[in-house]
Amino acid sequence: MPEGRRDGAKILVFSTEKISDPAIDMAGLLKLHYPPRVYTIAVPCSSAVKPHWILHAFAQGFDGVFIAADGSDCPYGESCTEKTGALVQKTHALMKEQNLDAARLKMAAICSVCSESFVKHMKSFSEALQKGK
Amino acid sequence: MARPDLKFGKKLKKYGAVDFNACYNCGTCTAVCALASETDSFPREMVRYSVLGLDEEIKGSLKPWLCYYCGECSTYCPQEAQPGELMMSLRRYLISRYDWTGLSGLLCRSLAAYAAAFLAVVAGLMGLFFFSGWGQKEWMHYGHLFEMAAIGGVFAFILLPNIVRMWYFTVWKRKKTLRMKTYLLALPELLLHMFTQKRTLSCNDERDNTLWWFEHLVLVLGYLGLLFATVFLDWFASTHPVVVAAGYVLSAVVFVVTFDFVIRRIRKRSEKSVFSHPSDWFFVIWLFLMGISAFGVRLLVDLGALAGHFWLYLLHLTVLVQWALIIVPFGKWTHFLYRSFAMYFDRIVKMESPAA
Amino acid sequence: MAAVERLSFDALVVGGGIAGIEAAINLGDNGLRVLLVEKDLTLGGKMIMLSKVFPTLDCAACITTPKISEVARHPNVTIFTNTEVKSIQKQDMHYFKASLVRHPRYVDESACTGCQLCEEACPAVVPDQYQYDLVGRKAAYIPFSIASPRVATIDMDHCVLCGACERVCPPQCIDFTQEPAECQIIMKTVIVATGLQLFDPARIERFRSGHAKNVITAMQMERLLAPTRPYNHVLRPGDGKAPDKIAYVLCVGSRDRTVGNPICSQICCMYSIKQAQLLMGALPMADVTIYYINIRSYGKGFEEFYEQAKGMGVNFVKGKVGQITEKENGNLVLRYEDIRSGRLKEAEHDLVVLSVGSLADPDASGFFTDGRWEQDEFHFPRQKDLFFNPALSSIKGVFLAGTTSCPMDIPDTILSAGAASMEAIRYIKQSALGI
Amino acid sequence: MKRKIGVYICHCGGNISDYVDVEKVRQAAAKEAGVALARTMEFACADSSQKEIAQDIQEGAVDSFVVASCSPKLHLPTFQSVAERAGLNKYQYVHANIREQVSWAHSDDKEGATAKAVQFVRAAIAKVRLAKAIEPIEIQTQRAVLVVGAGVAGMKAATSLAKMGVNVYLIEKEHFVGGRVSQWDVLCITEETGKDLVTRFYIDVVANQNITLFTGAELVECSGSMGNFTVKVRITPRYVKDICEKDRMRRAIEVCPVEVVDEFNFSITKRKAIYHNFPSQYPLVAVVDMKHCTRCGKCEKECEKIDFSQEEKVVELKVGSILVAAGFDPYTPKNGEFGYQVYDNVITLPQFKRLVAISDTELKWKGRPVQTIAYIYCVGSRQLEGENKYCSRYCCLTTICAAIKAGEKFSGLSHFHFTRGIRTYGKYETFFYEASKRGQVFLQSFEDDPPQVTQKDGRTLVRIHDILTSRREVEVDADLVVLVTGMVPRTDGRIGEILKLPRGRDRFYNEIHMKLRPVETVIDGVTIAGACRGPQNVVEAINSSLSAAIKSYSFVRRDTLAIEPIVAEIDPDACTWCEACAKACPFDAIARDASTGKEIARVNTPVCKGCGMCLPVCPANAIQLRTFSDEEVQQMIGVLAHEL
Repeated sequence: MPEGRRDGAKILVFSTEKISDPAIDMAGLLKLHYPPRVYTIAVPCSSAVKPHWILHAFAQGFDGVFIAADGSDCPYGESCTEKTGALVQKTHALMKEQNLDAARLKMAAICSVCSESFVKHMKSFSEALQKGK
Repeated sequence: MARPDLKFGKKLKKYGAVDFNACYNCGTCTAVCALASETDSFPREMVRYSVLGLDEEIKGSLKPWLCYYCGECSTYCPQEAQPGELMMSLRRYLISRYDWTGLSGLLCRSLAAYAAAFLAVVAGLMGLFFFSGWGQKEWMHYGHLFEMAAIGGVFAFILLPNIVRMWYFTVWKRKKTLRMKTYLLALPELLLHMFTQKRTLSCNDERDNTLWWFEHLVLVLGYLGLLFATVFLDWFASTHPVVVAAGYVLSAVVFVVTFDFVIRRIRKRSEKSVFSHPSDWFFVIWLFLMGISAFGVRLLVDLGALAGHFWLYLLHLTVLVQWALIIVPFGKWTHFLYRSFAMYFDRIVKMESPAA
Repeated sequence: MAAVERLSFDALVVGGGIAGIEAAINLGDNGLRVLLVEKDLTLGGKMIMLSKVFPTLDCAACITTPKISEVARHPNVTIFTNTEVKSIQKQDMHYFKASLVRHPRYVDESACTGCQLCEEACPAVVPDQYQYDLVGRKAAYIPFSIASPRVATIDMDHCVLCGACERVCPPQCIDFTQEPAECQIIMKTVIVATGLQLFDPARIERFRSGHAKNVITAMQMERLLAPTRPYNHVLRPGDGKAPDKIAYVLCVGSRDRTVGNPICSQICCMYSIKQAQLLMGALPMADVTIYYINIRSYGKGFEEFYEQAKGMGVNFVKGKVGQITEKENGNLVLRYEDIRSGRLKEAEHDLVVLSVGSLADPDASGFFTDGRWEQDEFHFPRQKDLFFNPALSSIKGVFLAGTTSCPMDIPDTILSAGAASMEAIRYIKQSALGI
Repeated sequence: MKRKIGVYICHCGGNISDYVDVEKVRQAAAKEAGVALARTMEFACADSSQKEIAQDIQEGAVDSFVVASCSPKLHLPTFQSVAERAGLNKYQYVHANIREQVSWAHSDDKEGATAKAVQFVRAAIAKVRLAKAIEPIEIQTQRAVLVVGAGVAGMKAATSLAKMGVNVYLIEKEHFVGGRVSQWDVLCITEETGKDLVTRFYIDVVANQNITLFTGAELVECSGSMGNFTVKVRITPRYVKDICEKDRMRRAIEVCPVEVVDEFNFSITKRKAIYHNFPSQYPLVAVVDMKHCTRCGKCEKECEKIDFSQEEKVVELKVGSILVAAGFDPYTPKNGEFGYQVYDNVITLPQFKRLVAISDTELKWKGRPVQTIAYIYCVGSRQLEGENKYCSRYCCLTTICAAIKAGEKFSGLSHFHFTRGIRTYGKYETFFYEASKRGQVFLQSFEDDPPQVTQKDGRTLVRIHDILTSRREVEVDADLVVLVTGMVPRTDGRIGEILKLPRGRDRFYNEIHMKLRPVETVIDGVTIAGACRGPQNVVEAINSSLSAAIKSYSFVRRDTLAIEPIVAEIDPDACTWCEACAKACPFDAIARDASTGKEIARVNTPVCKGCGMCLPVCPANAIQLRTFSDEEVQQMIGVLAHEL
């Protein structure tokens, strides 16, 4: 067992209260392990994430930001997918201006039962960020 | 291309079929049948053919004969569609289809026709009794002669042509083969099943079926023995002690076993005894009457009291004539023959099928 | 018995499953004072025992527990668990009288913190009915982690009276002197939500349930798949091996006249398909085969869910299994007619799940002692005016919620509970106006 | 004022404490600014723990608190109510999920889990430090409900609500009530006919003073929100004032020279331009169909109650909730689908049901007697190619019942059902049994191998590879082919557009959650009932209508409604009204407001759902979502980023 591991990539996850956060909860319930330096902040809807929050996270030292989006399951309507996509695009543009690697921001739809997919994303994202360091 | 014919199902009801339309094709009946196999899946297939009225398929199929009616299918049928009774009815129907005279079908469908045939025999014998002027000796002599003639005649004119027809429907139409080797190699099947009915033993519900099989086997052997003893050894006239004793034992076997069969049907003890078609009743009752009256007649002969109780011989003769002319050629007796031949034909068909 | 307690409420809801809970919340929200009575130790009924629910695949507990906590802290709802309804009678035009027996837990409910120390200390082990006998529990126990109320109970039938639990209990709340208490209730309306009873597959001998260890019921599979599952992995009970050829036998005890239940249980096709999908996730290498007569994926999103299962590789075989035989290694041979080919076949599986049907719960019929309670031919309470007022029973003022009146899935149960509560509220309003 | 934050860390009986060193977490929390006390608890949700927290608040030791335990989905409401019971605003409590997302997720890494738990608790403390008391938004409500659709579901909902003392406006697009059920005749399950059932519902509707029924009425506009909708309803007149003496109306109809297809009988018969569906469809007053009327005036001479001067009008109504029971349409087969409209003896199930209902002694189609009927199932449902992937649920049963009824009414019929597997669920299985037992034949094919309908020598032949007969080809020579058409959403979907109701994959109106909120829509205050939610039968429609009624009732039973106050807020100084937020809002909750002299965006708080979709689109960053303000989120990010 790794003692006091402090080496993995630091990831901030924006999850959504009704869809992806339950999936992340379930990953725990099913004891599906993922790197512990993944921190979540649950918001009502993935299309509510402001680009400057993401930039703030990078500025504060996060290696990566992951938006666990609602996808078509969004309780506030299907336009969520498109809007989340737009804000990610906008953020990517802003990141480019600041010379940040676009790969440090990722987004994927995580349905309310997509625990395994979440864990897979976390593992591969963490690995990719680690390599990019 | 099959075209459904709903009249067929209605017709089949006259042969005793009940409730088979309720089938929802789950296949439980086939799955619980101990005699069904991957190559011979029944009874559901037969139920389906009956629902759709696919007469040609039914006529050409030997599957109804492969069933020994243990009744498991009816016990477990979730729709209570009585597949076992349907198979029984199909056997009655097939008997009528094989019979070139059409009388089998008529008797099977109509109780009145059965009664009329029986009464005609009674009337004929009464006529002879009043007008022939025969004494006891002539009666017994001609009675014995009749037995021999009836066996030969019924076999030659009714049963043999019917078996040929059965062969035509079930073998020739399907396989068109006359390879003698196949026919010879399959022959043991015929004898085996005719004399042992061994397939019954494969039925489920072991204890009850073993007993039934044993009784049935004893009955078949007793019946054939009694036939041999009376016809060829002339039991009633014989003085040979072995023949006399054998006659007593064999006739007793016949009436004791048939008595149990009647009781089974009355009490509806097992699934196969729940439904009884008139032809079933006639079969077991007449067999019983034959056995007990033969026993009685010989007893009277041995006691030297036949002259005083000659009516018993006349009763025996009436039962015998009805048996020989009605039940044997057109009634349930034929299942004994067809079933054995079905096993034989089935073996031939399978031997001729490359897959098997 | 202790002295008889007398209480009065606007409404009595019998049964604390999802239907009863939903009805109690609806009534309480609309200002009625409700007594919710559950005979079991915990609320939640069958639903809380499930893994996930079709066709959305959301976790059953996650839908049930918020409802349970809502009802548990509802100011207008009083909850009696471990309480049996002995009789309900119409007292006059507007009131019913019910007699209840509150069975003792031998634990002071209000003091118990659910620490489970008593459970650890208890030496008596018995099969755990909440895990459908897959594993054991103690005689001093909390039904399961999300039970409500989450308090301990001493199972007196199995307790050896060693006193170990008493010694370890921090708040000293174990009390062996408790006795059943009788309770008289006066109320204006009754909602019966006693739910369904699962068919006991041991009644069909040829399926070997209870004899062959690797023949389990779908409810046991629910437990194996649930988040609060016993082995934390899907294993077959016979030898703990991870199964890789799993069979589902549908219509066990439903659509079957020979067991007296000719009707379709409505849920088995779908829960089997759901379990098959979950199994494909839990055991990616396993083959899952569903033997069916007709797949009844009739509800909203059900057909799509069925197609999804086909797409995931679940095998669907048309043909009802007729017989199951156990082999020496614990595997099972299924005999069935493959209807598509019309041929009798046999298939070997290492785990067989019997998708048992549901029956009317016999409880409901026993409550009403004045002879006006009518049943239909399947022993479900008669819905007196099916189209006009589907929730109404044969007794005016008594309403039926959920699977009490016929088998149904969870969405229909919720709707039916909604209908029963609406009718109950309306009934009280109108009788208050003297109509 | 300095905050006095209480932090309560739960062991969850080992679920957390086995993997997370809770004491370490407690110590870290205690060091945070503003933390007045930090405690660990065996079970934070236990009654005794709740009392302890409440006591801390009441004694003034704590003025805001953090609970670190299991997922907030389980116990957020529990601790919110603890706060409220103790007299604290529930938004002054923040939850940290250290079970599902920490102890369980990282049970393989205790050090990592403990460190993460510390971070989560610190982030929660950072958030609660900024937490403000927020009062729920109260809105005034109208004690009235609009029920759209006077089919059985709508009428049942209307009468139930009216009996609770609510004013109900029941609007029906047609001129007669009863919807599809009035057309069904045989309802199966019980002996009652559709007509009888509709009569009973109608009597209940007209007997109730609280119900205002509008026929020929259509919803044309809706504004406002839950508790306070303003709707406009357009009402087309009947052009007949009242019931004429019976015979005179019959004569008026007789003399009408115009004949058009009768939709009530699904076009198998004709009706006049002045008509009545059958002698007792309600209301009993006849209607003039102005689209086809030639104004010849013949009917007027027969009956003085006919009044061509009536005019269309629009009424405005104020309601607190809207209950939509708009029903369904039967699927219309495409030209040539199973011979539809190619062979003249191919009809749909609704047509067949009307044919059986209106035929007396003999079943005839186009003058020819009918003996053999072939029913082809799943037409327009469970489509392999088309877009209707769903099962229409009611058709198997209704077809079997129609066939049984036809068999009872007319002798000598043969029925062949070409199915894809019969789905008579529940008690309805007995009807399948009954039909089979009576000798009706059921055949079955695979989805990708549907039956074929052809004609040869003037005979209509239906062929199927019947999987119940080992896929053998079976052919039936049918006098009449009945296409068992499923349910589709109403082709006229204007109500959905006006109310902005979301649709599901099946294009029926969608509920919020199938199990938790099955009759509510994402539009607060609008409920759905009956077959507009998805295919269902009469009993199921009534159940859903009662469920919808109780929900609608809960919206209007009090004078005011409290709603969740987590809404978007606009900084009027920063806003420059670019419209981006209004466009992003899926609920139309943002509008332009110039009342202060400056053009800015204004949030209609009762309508706002707090989704936050407007947040990232604002170029001026002038929008904050309550409890998710920039400050709160950035503080949390900052804390999480700087691990201890």
